[in-house]
Amino acid sequence: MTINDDGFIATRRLILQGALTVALVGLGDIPFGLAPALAAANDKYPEEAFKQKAEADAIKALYGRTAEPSDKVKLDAPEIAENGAVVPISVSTTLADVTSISFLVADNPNALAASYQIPPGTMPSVANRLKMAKTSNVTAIVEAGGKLYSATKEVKVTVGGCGG
Amino acid sequence: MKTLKRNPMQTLILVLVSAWLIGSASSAMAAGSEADFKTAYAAAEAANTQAGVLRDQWTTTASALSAAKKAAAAGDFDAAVAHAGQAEALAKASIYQATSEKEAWKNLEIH
Amino acid sequence: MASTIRVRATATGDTTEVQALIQHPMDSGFVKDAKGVLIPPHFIQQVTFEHDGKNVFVADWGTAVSKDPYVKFSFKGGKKDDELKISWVDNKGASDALTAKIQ
Amino acid sequence: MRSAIPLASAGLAFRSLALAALLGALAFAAPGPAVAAADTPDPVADAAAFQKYFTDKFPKLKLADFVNGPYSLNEDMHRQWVEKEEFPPYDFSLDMGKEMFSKPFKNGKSYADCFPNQGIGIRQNYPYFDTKEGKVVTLELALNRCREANGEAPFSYVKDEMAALTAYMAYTSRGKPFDIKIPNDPRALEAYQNGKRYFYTRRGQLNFSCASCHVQNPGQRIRAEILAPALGILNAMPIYRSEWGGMGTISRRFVSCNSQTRGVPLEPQADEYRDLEYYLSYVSNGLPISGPGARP
Repeated sequence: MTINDDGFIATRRLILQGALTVALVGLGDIPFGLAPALAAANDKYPEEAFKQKAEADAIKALYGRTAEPSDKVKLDAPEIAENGAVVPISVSTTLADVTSISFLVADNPNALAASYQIPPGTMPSVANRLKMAKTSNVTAIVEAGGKLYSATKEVKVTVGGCGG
Repeated sequence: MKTLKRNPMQTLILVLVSAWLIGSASSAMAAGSEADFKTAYAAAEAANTQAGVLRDQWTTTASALSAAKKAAAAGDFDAAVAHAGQAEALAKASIYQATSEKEAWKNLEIH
Repeated sequence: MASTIRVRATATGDTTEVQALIQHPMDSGFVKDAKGVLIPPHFIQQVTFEHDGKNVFVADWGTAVSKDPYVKFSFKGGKKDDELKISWVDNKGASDALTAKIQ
Repeated sequence: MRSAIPLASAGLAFRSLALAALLGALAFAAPGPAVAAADTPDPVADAAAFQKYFTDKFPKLKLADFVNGPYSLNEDMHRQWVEKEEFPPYDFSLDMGKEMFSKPFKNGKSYADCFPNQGIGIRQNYPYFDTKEGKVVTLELALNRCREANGEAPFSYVKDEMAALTAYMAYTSRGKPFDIKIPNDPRALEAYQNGKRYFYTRRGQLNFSCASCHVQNPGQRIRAEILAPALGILNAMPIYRSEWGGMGTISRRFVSCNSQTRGVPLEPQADEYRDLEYYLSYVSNGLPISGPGARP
């Protein structure tokens, strides 16, 4: 997987941001439980990650590392989407210290669909409605304790009706 | 429950009739000229209007008519005449459908 | 003009479940209109949920979130009649905010 | 030598016509219901037979389940529907409708003055046969007539304003059973019969009738969509369709169904559509109103 130009710059900027946040936290008086993970804790909109086409690049741009599948991440998505425009997808997990949850649709024009920041005290489960261009794998990523866990499910999508 | 023998038979007739119509419409094609286009288009439009009276026009007839008009406007009368012939055939098939359904609809009725 | 944000926040015990539905076209920029012209991207990028002065949930959205977007989550520490402040901003800089009471 | 003009387009039309007709014959040659054309229509017997056909076809379903269309026939779809209904996308249209319904016209009157019981909880009685006019009057038509009678411009039958008004009026009738009456007037019986004939008549190049899909194949898939049963098919109207990303009135649904079978749609609220709505509502008498609804 070649890291294209903007992918490389994105990661470098990511690390800078991460360093900045860590530094700030040290100064700030808000007692953060643990040093915030690279990108997730800061409030800035992860512009780069949403621009990536491929799923792996998006995950890299967002978290700076790869995820390992885990049965502790429970992804709930339909087998056949009633309509690609409104696909109800939700995820919940029993993992502890969850700081971020993201949804990726591999075959969408841009893989990253949504990413949620989960501050301490918020339950690690999210439900939302996503758009899917066509049949594709849907992946939920959970960032817990600074590591990434994932679950993937295929959702079939086709056009409805008997055609024009 | 009576099996629906009539329905596929009736659809088969629909296919044969429209095949015959398209065949006759296309074989009458000589090298297309504006006059030929005008007559072919007029015939197609008349048939489609008749289908309108029977409240059963097809969207594909309308698109064939507009394709004919566009081709004629571009001066390509061969294609224009061909499209007009196609539109006439589709319009006639829709007329056949409307008239045959006057009674055939009862086949599906729930009793 | 009525707010574009509909929210239901119900506290049971010390857990508050929050559901939000926001009125927004969420145009991805990949769809063509009736005349075949691409509709430019116009979608909510970030939604912030604030309780007691701190963020309890932040949603970062891309172009694959459905029209009139919906999200559900829950958090600990909220109780009846607390205030929950919701605000969103989209890629054109438009925004809206609403302060709701936890039921 | 046959004329050399390559009639690809004519050939294409012929092939697609034949293919479509064949498709029509094969896919929908499932055994239809019994045939016995009664001379004078008997709506009461029709409605009983209509409801029996569907309860026999889906023995597990209660009568009221049919108002949820495809969601009562497929478990995966049902789950997606339940999740959507938690906070349904038609919520905005419902609020807009409620607001519009109470806002007086320029002349100070409002919709409440045009309808019995101020327009609240009456949707289940529409459409009704107007003996003065000798025609069927649908809720959408009555709303526009109310606007025109009060000097306001009528709304489009297929756009959001009409959907919002009918969504609110349907909401105020939720749970009330359809109660469509056919007065003792030969014109009413004829309107009912016209609606029935339209429902069963094949149209469009794909040669389907409403019955081909909603009587012969409910619960089957047509590409991604599960076909709804005809029984109770209007109970959830108006509907927010994910397909449209917006609200749709009964008029919009009839128009889009016609064009899907490559038939040219009639103008909204044409007599045939009003009679069709009359027939479809009558045979669903007794089933609860569940509008506004969400659909694929």
